[in-house]
Amino acid sequence: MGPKKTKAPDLHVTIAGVEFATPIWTASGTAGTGEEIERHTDPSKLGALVTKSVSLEPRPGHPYPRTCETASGMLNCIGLQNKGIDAFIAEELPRLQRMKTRAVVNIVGNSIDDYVELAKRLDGQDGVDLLELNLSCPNVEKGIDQGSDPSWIGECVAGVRTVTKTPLVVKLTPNTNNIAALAVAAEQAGADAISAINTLVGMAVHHWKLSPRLSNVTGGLSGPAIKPVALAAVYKIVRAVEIPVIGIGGIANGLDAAEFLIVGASAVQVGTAIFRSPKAPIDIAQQLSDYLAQMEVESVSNLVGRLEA
Amino acid sequence: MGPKKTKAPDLHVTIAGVEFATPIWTASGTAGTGEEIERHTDPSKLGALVTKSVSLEPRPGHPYPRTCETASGMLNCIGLQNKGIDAFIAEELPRLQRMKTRAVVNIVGNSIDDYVELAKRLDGQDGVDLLELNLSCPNVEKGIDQGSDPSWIGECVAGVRTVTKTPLVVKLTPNTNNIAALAVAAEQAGADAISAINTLVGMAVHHWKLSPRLSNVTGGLSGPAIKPVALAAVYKIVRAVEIPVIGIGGIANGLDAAEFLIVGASAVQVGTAIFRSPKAPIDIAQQLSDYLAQMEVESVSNLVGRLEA
Amino acid sequence: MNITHTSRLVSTKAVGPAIYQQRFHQPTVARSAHAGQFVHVLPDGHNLFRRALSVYATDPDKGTFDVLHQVLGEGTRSLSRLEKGAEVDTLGPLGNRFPAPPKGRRAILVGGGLGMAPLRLWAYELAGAMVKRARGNEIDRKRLPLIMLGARTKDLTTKPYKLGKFGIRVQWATDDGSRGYHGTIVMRLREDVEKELLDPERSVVYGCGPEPMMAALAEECESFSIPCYVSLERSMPCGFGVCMGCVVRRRDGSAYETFSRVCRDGPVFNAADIIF
Amino acid sequence: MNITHTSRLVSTKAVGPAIYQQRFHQPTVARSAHAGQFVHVLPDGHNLFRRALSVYATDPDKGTFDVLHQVLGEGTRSLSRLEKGAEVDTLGPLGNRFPAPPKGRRAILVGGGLGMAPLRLWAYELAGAMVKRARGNEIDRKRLPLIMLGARTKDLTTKPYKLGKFGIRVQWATDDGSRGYHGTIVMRLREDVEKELLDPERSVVYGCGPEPMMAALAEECESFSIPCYVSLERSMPCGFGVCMGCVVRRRDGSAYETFSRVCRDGPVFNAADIIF
Ligand SMILES: Cc1cc2nc3c(=O)[nH]c(=O)nc-3n(C[C@H](O)[C@H](O)[C@H](O)COP(=O)(O)OP(=O)(O)OC[C@H]3O[C@@H](n4cnc5c(N)ncnc54)[C@H](O)[C@@H]3O)c2cc1C
Ligand SMILES: Cc1cc2nc3c(=O)[nH]c(=O)nc-3n(C[C@H](O)[C@H](O)[C@H](O)COP(=O)(O)OP(=O)(O)OC[C@H]3O[C@@H](n4cnc5c(N)ncnc54)[C@H](O)[C@@H]3O)c2cc1C
Ligand SMILES: Cc1cc2nc3c(=O)[nH]c(=O)nc-3n(C[C@H](O)[C@H](O)[C@H](O)COP(=O)(O)O)c2cc1C
Ligand SMILES: Cc1cc2nc3c(=O)[nH]c(=O)nc-3n(C[C@H](O)[C@H](O)[C@H](O)COP(=O)(O)O)c2cc1C
Ligand code: FES
Ligand code: FES
Repeated sequence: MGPKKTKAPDLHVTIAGVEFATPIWTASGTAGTGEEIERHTDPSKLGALVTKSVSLEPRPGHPYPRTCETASGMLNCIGLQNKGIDAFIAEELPRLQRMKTRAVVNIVGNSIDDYVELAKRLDGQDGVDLLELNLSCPNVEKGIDQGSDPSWIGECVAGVRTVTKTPLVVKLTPNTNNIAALAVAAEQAGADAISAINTLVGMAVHHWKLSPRLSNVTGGLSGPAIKPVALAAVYKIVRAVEIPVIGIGGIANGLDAAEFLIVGASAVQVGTAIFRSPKAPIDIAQQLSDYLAQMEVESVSNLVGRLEA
Repeated sequence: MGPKKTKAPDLHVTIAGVEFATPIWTASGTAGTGEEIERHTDPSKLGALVTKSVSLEPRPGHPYPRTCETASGMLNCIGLQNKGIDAFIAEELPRLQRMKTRAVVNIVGNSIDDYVELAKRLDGQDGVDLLELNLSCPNVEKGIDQGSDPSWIGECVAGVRTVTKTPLVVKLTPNTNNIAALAVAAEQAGADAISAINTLVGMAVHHWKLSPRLSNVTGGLSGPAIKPVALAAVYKIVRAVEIPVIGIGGIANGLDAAEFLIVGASAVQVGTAIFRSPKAPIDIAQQLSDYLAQMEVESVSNLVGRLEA
Repeated sequence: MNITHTSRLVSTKAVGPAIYQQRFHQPTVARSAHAGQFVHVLPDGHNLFRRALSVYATDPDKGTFDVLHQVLGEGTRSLSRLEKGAEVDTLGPLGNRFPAPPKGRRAILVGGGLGMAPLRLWAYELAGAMVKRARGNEIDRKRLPLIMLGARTKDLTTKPYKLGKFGIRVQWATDDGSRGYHGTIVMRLREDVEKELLDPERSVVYGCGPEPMMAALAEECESFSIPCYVSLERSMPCGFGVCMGCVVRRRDGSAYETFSRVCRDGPVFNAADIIF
Repeated sequence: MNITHTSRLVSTKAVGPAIYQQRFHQPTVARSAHAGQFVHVLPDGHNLFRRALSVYATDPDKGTFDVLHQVLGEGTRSLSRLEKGAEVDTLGPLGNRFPAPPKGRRAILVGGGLGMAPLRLWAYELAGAMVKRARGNEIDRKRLPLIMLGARTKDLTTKPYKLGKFGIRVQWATDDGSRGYHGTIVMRLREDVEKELLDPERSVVYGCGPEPMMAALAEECESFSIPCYVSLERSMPCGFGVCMGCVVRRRDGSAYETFSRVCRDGPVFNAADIIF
């Protein structure tokens, strides 16, 4: 007689018609375009790899210092350093096509035209399972203003919708009084899913030097500190829309991930936690699996939205 | 020859024509109406005592559980439990008048009429050095919606302005895309100072029980986790208005307080840190004094706005 | 009154599975704390909140007080690992006290799990006062407080500290019958009343333990018209009355006073005044 | 390649004021790490980020590597307090290596403060390779690497670990003249060139130390046309190239490549390629 056999919980999820091995994805800007993740881990164990935001033109980003530690969190003002869509398609897409994981390509622009053009270029490209629209970057000039205006979001998503068949995920900002309204605007314009949250606007100061700690003065706050804000955002969004929601913010272990799923997220993205370890998303998927086994939940989709409120 | 004599730095600040012994005040809702602070510390060492929000009618608040710990922060959904303005004037004001500290009375309402009525009742009352308008409570129904609408803020402040001569501090919410615009609206309507920030909307979940950790599901996030958000808010507000700004959010020691002053706050309020110790604001004032001495800054007002950005 | 103190750890004794009795040197607390009151301990730099622990024993002469706690999470764990001599930031003593038994009534102390802690000090204080009043004469042992404790199983039962010298009896109930009565301690109390081993008219109950147990105890006492005081537990951000986090619903509440603060108006309440 | 490891602390030696040499058992790192590379250490559960520490020494046979660090903040403090046998989560080895000296050039290793750490391993590797190439014959000592170290004052100078066996010389400069040359080590380098004690055409400089010192060193080397490689320090959230936080400005940058990542494209750069 061997040890009691228990079937491992089923971690598969389907979002916008696409199946993912696990609901634990990387978050944009925290796993590059996959090169390092591939070098140091087994990418086939990831739910999906979400690439760093790519823009039409290459961007240099902001000078050093670009990050700083805060209480249970960090600030960043990377400033969207990226090689631009042409180099992305030429140099990065081939790897994403080869990699044994789902790829979500995240795009960022200054205007609706930019988003439309980016989506056009990527439409029909192999290896792009979903397109994530970063409408929420605190480190670009009008990132927050546009991204907190429901009608701008509606227009932008509608514009992109006409030029691509790839399912669209719209990534929202928490720097707003009504994130649910933003989600509704995106849904009505044809988004297939919502992801939330991007970073909160924050700042840190050198008290001895009397200077900001970031070259760009303010930056985006991420990490465990913002988990409560992210959970509340997901809670509000899932009550306002029908499309799936992908939770992001401060997820550092499998129980954190479970909390987002319980509130109603269909999948989650792990950002800052990757900086502690390239294996973080894979470890988190395993912890989630252990949690499901303890809870005697057979499939992760049975956990989604189970909040008793 | 004795030890070298060094004069202690001068901590006095003047806001809206009122002089305060130190720039370290308590934050509303975290020091009651002074009874406990008076029992356990020396209130004359406080810059000011800001009282828990008082409303027209008594309010019971939300059921237990009302608080929970988060990474470097806490959530609360107290729900503004308070005895109402009549009992406040009858039972609490006498103590505030007797106490040897400045008193800032914080008021909250459901509508502009409520704020006007509350201000009327308090106008000319002894012992009210400043009036703080809580236009930003995440735990009342329309708290965030109204409080993130510049025109509503303008109307509310203008209304209150006509019925009282007491200087007005307007307390703003960080749950917005543009806190500076809210501050400008308040200033134009006659506010004498801005205080920021109130709590961020957040939520926490019991992963074993599948239930929210707060009775009211969502609550307000405070503590060190939100300090970066608060610093960025103050940074933006001081650039938008001429009136003094009072910084609030995650201040736990003298260096935290210094950072807010460097960014441009004229004073700060200490909230969650008081829960660790009734003496927190007094300890923080001492640490700030030590810091000023080390920096060879003679008067705290010389630190205000010294950010080199 | 200054309630901010530094307490020095004198000793840590494991008295059960993950259950520790810890002694701290802090003369002010040692001299002023009474049964029902608690200290609010800052386990270490990383916890935002303090942890509330009932005062379990005091030695005013030596300037020490004891707590009894079970390792549940990070706070109690780091407390249990402190090295002898470590200094801990404590607030206290905080909260109200158990009220004296009404005339002619014997104190029945009903506890579950670690709820035993404040009851043990209460028994000690009551017995001590009896001895003092007796001025060297024999005390009436039938009027000594009776302690009734419940636990899940025998392994989790911990003998209350140093009550033997007064001859105070402890009655047990365990869910699995491995020690004492087979069932809950509230069931045992009911049976004792029904069997007339315990006279409701000459008893007053003091309870401390998990909330569902306190609710059951209060209901039982009400049905027998036994006065019942319970000590409640809440998550306590401040412990000294300013945060309004630790509330319990009142039976007689006005609009504002629907909720009382457990840290300041309690932790001990007349069960008739609150709604579980 | 798996870069996630558990390293076990073998020993901690205080080698200066708040300066510690710590040895860890981790065979993969011990065998694969080279001079210039670093390990990224998670000091304990409460720090969000890891701390980067250069590999100071390796013993591939015993499976150990050493780091040398100064207690600055919470991270290095908790590291220095670890007990022998403690297990530490480390990533590594990370980053590139010092490039070999161009033919006919002697390695001049210029360090400030803890910048000595990677230089010491580099000297050890270079000298070891010379000994190996000599196959038992005497080595040409004038071609051994020369180490030039700067510090504020004598108390802060720490002798590089185990270089004596090769006869590698260490020259010092202190700001107050308490040890060696009175002035900065970059000033000393300049004087040595001017006095023709050091031939720019037959030297290559490797630097590691505070950024202003590296900038001065690069400028001096440029003026003498000495090839110069510097190892840079940055706050490093990830250390393996994904966060884009640890950047340095490039001289030849395209729009996108204005900035290079120090953790991945460095930490060692040709000084001619970057802008301080
Ligand atoms: C007045 C009072 C007296 C108490 N006396 C004792 C005692 O003598 N011995 C003892 O072992 N325990 C006692 N408790 C309960 C004790 O405070 C908690 O077990 C302890 O705070 C758990 O902390 P933790 O960090 O180990 O666990 P965690 O689970 O990590 O605590 C997380 C948070 O929840 C709160 N919390 C968790 N469980 C409880 C609980 N049951 N009651 C209240 N708050 C809780 C903690 O304060 C903390 O804020 C008392 C509680 C109160 C209110
Ligand atoms: C490639 C590389 C190799 C290094 N090698 C060594 C070494 O061998 N010995 C040694 O003593 N130090 C070395 N450092 C510097 C070392 O990483 C910092 O001194 C250390 O992180 C300070 O951490 P702390 O928690 O003690 O200090 P804190 O001041 O609390 O650190 C706060 C934050 O700032 C960062 N930080 C602070 N100072 C520096 C700095 N000078 N450089 C980069 N980041 C900093 C920390 O990583 C952390 O994120 C190296 C740095 C790099 C990038
Ligand atoms: C260093 C850094 C860079 C980021 N870059 C991007 C980006 O390019 N595009 C984007 O949509 N989000 C970006 N983000 C936001 C994350 O994807 C994520 O929304 C946020 O960090 C919250 O998740 P976390 O707390 O798990 O990190 C970045 C975050 C960090 C920390
Ligand atoms: C338990 C609790 C109750 C609060 N009640 C009020 C309130 O009644 N009115 C108000 O304006 N702000 C209230 N606040 C917000 C604080 O005044 C302060 O703006 C916020 O907590 C941020 O500061 P901190 O991080 O120092 O706590 C409350 C905060 C807490 C934690
Ligand atoms: S714990 Fe704060 S009021 Fe009771
Ligand atoms: S530290 Fe993250 S890219 Fe270098």
